Amino acid sequence: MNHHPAAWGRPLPASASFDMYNPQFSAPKAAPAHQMPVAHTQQPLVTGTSVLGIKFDGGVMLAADNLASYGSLARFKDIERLHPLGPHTVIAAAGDMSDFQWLKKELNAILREEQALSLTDSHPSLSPSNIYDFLANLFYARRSKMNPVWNAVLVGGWDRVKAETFLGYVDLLGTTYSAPTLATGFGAHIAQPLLREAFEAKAGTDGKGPLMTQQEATAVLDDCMKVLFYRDARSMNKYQIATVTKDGVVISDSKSSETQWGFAEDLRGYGAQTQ
Amino acid sequence: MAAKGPVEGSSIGFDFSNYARNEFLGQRLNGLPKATSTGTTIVGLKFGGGDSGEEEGICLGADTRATGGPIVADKNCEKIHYLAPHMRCCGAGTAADTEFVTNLISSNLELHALSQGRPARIVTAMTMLKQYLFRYQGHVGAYLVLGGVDSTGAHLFTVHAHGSTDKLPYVTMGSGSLAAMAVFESAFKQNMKRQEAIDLVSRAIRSGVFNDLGSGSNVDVAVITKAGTEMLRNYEMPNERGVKSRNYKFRRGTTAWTKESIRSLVVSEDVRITSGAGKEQPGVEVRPVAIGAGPGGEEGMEVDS
Amino acid sequence: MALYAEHPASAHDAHAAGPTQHAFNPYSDNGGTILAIAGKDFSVIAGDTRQSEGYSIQTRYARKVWQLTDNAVLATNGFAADGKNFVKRVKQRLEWYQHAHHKQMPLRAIARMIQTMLYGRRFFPYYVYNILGGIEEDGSGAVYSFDPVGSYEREACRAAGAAQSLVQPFLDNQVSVGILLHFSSHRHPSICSFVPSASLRKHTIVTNDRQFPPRHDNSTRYLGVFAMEALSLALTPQIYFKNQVPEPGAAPFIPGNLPLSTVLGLVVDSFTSATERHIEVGDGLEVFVVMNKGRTTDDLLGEGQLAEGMEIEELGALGDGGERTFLVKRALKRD
Amino acid sequence: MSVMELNGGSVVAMVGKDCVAIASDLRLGNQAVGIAANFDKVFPVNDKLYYALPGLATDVYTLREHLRFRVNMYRMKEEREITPKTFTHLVSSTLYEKRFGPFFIEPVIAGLPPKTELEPNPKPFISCMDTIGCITTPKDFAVAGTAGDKLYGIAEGLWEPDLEPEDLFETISQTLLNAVDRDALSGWGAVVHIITQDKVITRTLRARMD
Amino acid sequence: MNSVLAQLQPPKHHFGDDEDRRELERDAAEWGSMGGFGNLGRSGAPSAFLNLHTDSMSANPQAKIKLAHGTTTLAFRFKGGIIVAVDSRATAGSYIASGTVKKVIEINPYLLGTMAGGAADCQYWETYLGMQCRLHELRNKERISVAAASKILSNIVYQYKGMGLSMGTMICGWDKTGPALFYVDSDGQRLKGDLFSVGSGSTFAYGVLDQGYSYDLSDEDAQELGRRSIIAAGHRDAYSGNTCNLFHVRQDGWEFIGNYDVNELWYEYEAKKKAAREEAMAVEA
Repeated sequence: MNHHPAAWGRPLPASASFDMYNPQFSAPKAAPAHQMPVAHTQQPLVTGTSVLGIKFDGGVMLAADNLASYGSLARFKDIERLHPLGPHTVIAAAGDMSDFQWLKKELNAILREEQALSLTDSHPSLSPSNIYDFLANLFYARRSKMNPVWNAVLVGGWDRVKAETFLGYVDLLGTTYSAPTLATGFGAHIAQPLLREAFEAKAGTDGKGPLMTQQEATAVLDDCMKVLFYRDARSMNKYQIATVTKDGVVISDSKSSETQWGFAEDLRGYGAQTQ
Repeated sequence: MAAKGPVEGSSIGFDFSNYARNEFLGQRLNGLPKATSTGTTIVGLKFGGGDSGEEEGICLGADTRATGGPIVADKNCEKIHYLAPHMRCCGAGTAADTEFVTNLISSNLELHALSQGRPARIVTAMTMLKQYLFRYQGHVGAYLVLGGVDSTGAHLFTVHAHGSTDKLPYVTMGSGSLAAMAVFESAFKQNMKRQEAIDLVSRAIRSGVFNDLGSGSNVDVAVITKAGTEMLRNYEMPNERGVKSRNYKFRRGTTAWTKESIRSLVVSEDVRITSGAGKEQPGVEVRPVAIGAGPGGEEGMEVDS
Repeated sequence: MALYAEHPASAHDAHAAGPTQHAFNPYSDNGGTILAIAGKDFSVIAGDTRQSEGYSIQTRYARKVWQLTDNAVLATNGFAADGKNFVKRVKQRLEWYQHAHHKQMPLRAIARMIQTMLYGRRFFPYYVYNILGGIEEDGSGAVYSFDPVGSYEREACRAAGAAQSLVQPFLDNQVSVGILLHFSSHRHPSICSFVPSASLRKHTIVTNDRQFPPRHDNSTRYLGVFAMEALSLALTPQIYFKNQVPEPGAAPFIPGNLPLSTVLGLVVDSFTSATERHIEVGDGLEVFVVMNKGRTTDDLLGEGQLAEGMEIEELGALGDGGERTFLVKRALKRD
Repeated sequence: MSVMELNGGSVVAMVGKDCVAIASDLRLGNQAVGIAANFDKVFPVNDKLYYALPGLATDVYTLREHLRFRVNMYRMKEEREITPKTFTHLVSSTLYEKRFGPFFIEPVIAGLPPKTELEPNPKPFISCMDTIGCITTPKDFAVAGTAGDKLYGIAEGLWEPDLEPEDLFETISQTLLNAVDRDALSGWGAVVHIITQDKVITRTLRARMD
Repeated sequence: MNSVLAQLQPPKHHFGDDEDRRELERDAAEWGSMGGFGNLGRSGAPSAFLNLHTDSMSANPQAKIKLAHGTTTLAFRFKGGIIVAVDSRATAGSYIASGTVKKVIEINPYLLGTMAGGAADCQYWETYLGMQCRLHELRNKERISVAAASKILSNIVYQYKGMGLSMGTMICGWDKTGPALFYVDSDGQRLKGDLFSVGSGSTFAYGVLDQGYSYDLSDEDAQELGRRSIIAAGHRDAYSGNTCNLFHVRQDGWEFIGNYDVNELWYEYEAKKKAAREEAMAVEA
């Protein structure tokens, strides 16, 4: 045994030695085709870019554009990435769209079951945090099987029992967190600073001040979606906003930002050019 | 690269004499140390002109955090470098490269100005920078925001390490560039007033400081107009450390030591003043000298022996 | 950013040997730092609240420290998803224990349980550094620290996480770890006291007489008793705080005897220092204080005990052990 | 094990009230094995200016000789002692010259600038730089070496402004000793230099030898 | 045929964690039992996975999971029994993660195990070995022999060969055959012997041991030899040090002799050497 401390804990490479007594460890036989390792999603194919979420006074808002990209190809331009679950929850997904579709199917099935139960007795309906916890467990279990659900999901909702808003993030690693403003992927770099700034402008850094109004929240989301369209090459200027309040979920029609490209006319080259 | 003698040579450029050895060491051991890289937020924008009623000008901004890996190496470093009286340059990337490249170009600009008898233009600086950086194919890791005002107006450029440049009304660079650009994209207007520009720049830097872990501490701003350059060092200081809860002054005598030597620097007339340490000198109290214990410490910095 | 392929093709280091790995990486590092300090009859467990990935702050408030029972608090650091799920599992096991035994699990038993749970994933480790703090059955404050696969040790204080190497030397100096011999605590297999042939013998812990500076007469020998009943730490007389020479004629220093106010001050200064110098530490600080039953709370709740900007709340009791847990919060820098 | 960790070693410098202190450990190792316990990494430039070179031992020698040569040339040309600030820039450009084949050294410099007519009360000066000469001039303390991050943490906790020479000695000593006690590749003794206007006090500490 | 059938089965429900279920069943059944000990999952190809994510020699210094490593241990047989001496340092990279590690694991009052390599591997499996030894006593109404105990350990780790366990341990005890000492490591090697030293500081310890070892040492001299060897290793080896724990195994079981600060002993040895030198000089003069 190599006693150097750095050598400890190091698994033997397969080629290190032939194990005479356990030949099965030394040279694994080729498995029959049906026993081959299952090919899991190793990389996403058709993807959606970032989604955003923000809390406001009396509710929560999520935003996502309508694009599903195939690599650098803007493949599908009418994809809805905001999905309502029951009366008071919305999820928004970035990442692999096929995994998202599967996820919607499974969640809808569960919701149907729950709804059936709640018809027959006083079975409580699923709160946003119930759905969020379920997703967190699911994503973590799948990553632990090395077969991730290749999405980053925001869950927004209104908890009827506690009478408060809910906003949470979960991704393919099972990482979860909550904050008054959330953004996934590229949005975490571009939109999150703007969202935090807007939120803290009213609520303060400790979050104890008054929350922004619905109009203000819409305005900041519109602004963020515009900036994302300017700077995220996988985005599109057509997006939806979902609003959850105690009155339920409203998912807006697709809309576009007003963009400005006028300054481009004044640009001349990248250096010495002036004409 | 011409071989250089052990003594000072007049050859310009880098000295590659350790290169082969270092490659070998890097392969045998595990990798080579990485130089201090500044995760940074640097920005610049053009203001004034048009119907603003103010002179055209450039406003540059930078945070003041320098990092080595996840450790903050400098809490209040200066990232807005001087190039010429009417020109400043913000640096991101490998800290030493930004420092030396701006110094080099600064002195070249000075020479250029002297030989031409007029201040160098911003494009001249940009061309010098890009030509220098292109020559090193990105290995000199300087990412720069260059701004200034010359006889042709206010100009703002970015220069990448590989030598490419951009000329835009508002730019950001560094690890916090996305956070800062979001602010610019949402709030930049053509022909802003001076104070509006300063406010927007510092807001963009704050966006980087609070959202990007590679950026932090204070906000530096520089404003350049035809009238001159104003350096607003530490324009905002939103991250000052509070008072510590406890006092950590030790009782004298807390640390145990085994040997002491005191070199008195109070010099009287008859003492021959030398600069060496650990050497017998008249008038110097000699006890076992620890400074001499190291490699060659004995000789000190003497010329003669 | 873990959503898409980790690096663009151009980002791969040309010098990296071997084929490029494109496999799914099930781990992430979410930064932050935790620490715990044991007192005579209390224990302090603290963590910052920043959760980050790469250069991004995911959230400014994510909890790293969790109340398990009345006498135990667990701090986790590393990969946040593993941490949360690990804590969930631990809590579940503790609840089962409660149902089976109608009492809360003692601290040292929780420590051993955490070891077996961590080691159960030896070949797919939880990327979590755990520090367990609380009150032992004998009423003393205790801290246990773990590596990701379950090796553990009882200590006087411990820092873990991103700024571990910044904070720990400071604690060594100010809290004094010294030489701890946990002689009869967790490491001795509980089996041996049941061995019929093994009479419980007294073992004298002889410490050397050769320490510097010469020790004070009243502490030359320390008797440790090796028995199931005596599970407390056996300590050699502590030299003093690490690397510090005591004042001539000073009273002998007994480790683990720092007053609570001093410990809280050190915790706060540790975190503000780490925030200054480590980019992944900041935003907020949460300090859990577990007190033995019957202990005075004046040095925590009394007027003027907490510095300005600190908030305190008492966490409700989970059982009837009588220990009390307080949560102290404070803001940290956000850059 | 990177090149910087081959021989081990750490240094720290601190600013006090009209004084500076610079300290280093004394270990020279070959990876895990300790080779020598008298490898002082602090060298004098002149009476009130010292510098330390932690890093690869072979480069310690080379760079020290290099700098000795350059400082002596400066002294002959200028007929005056080099100031801490000028020396810092001299070290920096010496390192940057080898930008693509660097010395594996992270120098730390500490000194008291000479009094001049323009500056009758010069502030104590410390600086440090990375392997290719990026200068940092902190107001409080500078650290480098294999125990660098440990030194940062503890120095950030212990350092206070305006320490008298004797107090500065305690603070820098405690900082160094406790930091290297958590670093496997530093230690094996330590030496501290306190530079004041009228004397330089050098003390060898009683440090852990394991 | 079964495999074909298996393929035709409807796919398993996608969520719900197998591991959860396993743990549930296990826990329900095992209250008051071995509490989950010895139930290690064995995944398909752990070695590649661990190599990628845990720190190991030079393969992946960027690995995030740093496992604690232990370092200099020694044990030798002599006429008075067995001396076991260890240091107490644990390092993760060059960071000294702990200076107070207990590297002697008391398996039962007659058996000691030492710890070098992965701290968790040693702690866990030697604790498990303690359980197995107790079961042996219950089944057979007599204490287990050191040979048998060490073989249990060696068989366990051999099952995991090549999967990344790392242990270099010495099982020391007194049984019917008298004092016995076995070296067991994670490669599956098991050796009986009179003198072993394990860990990165072992070469330094061997140096001191070899010049001072004899079967006929007195108890005091043997203890001093063990102590001196650890101090020598603690001094020279960067990954060893802090304190030395010394044990003595006799017929009636092991005894803990003491915990010694490596540093203080080193200064004392140096002072003695210096005094001896000065005395010699004085004699010469």
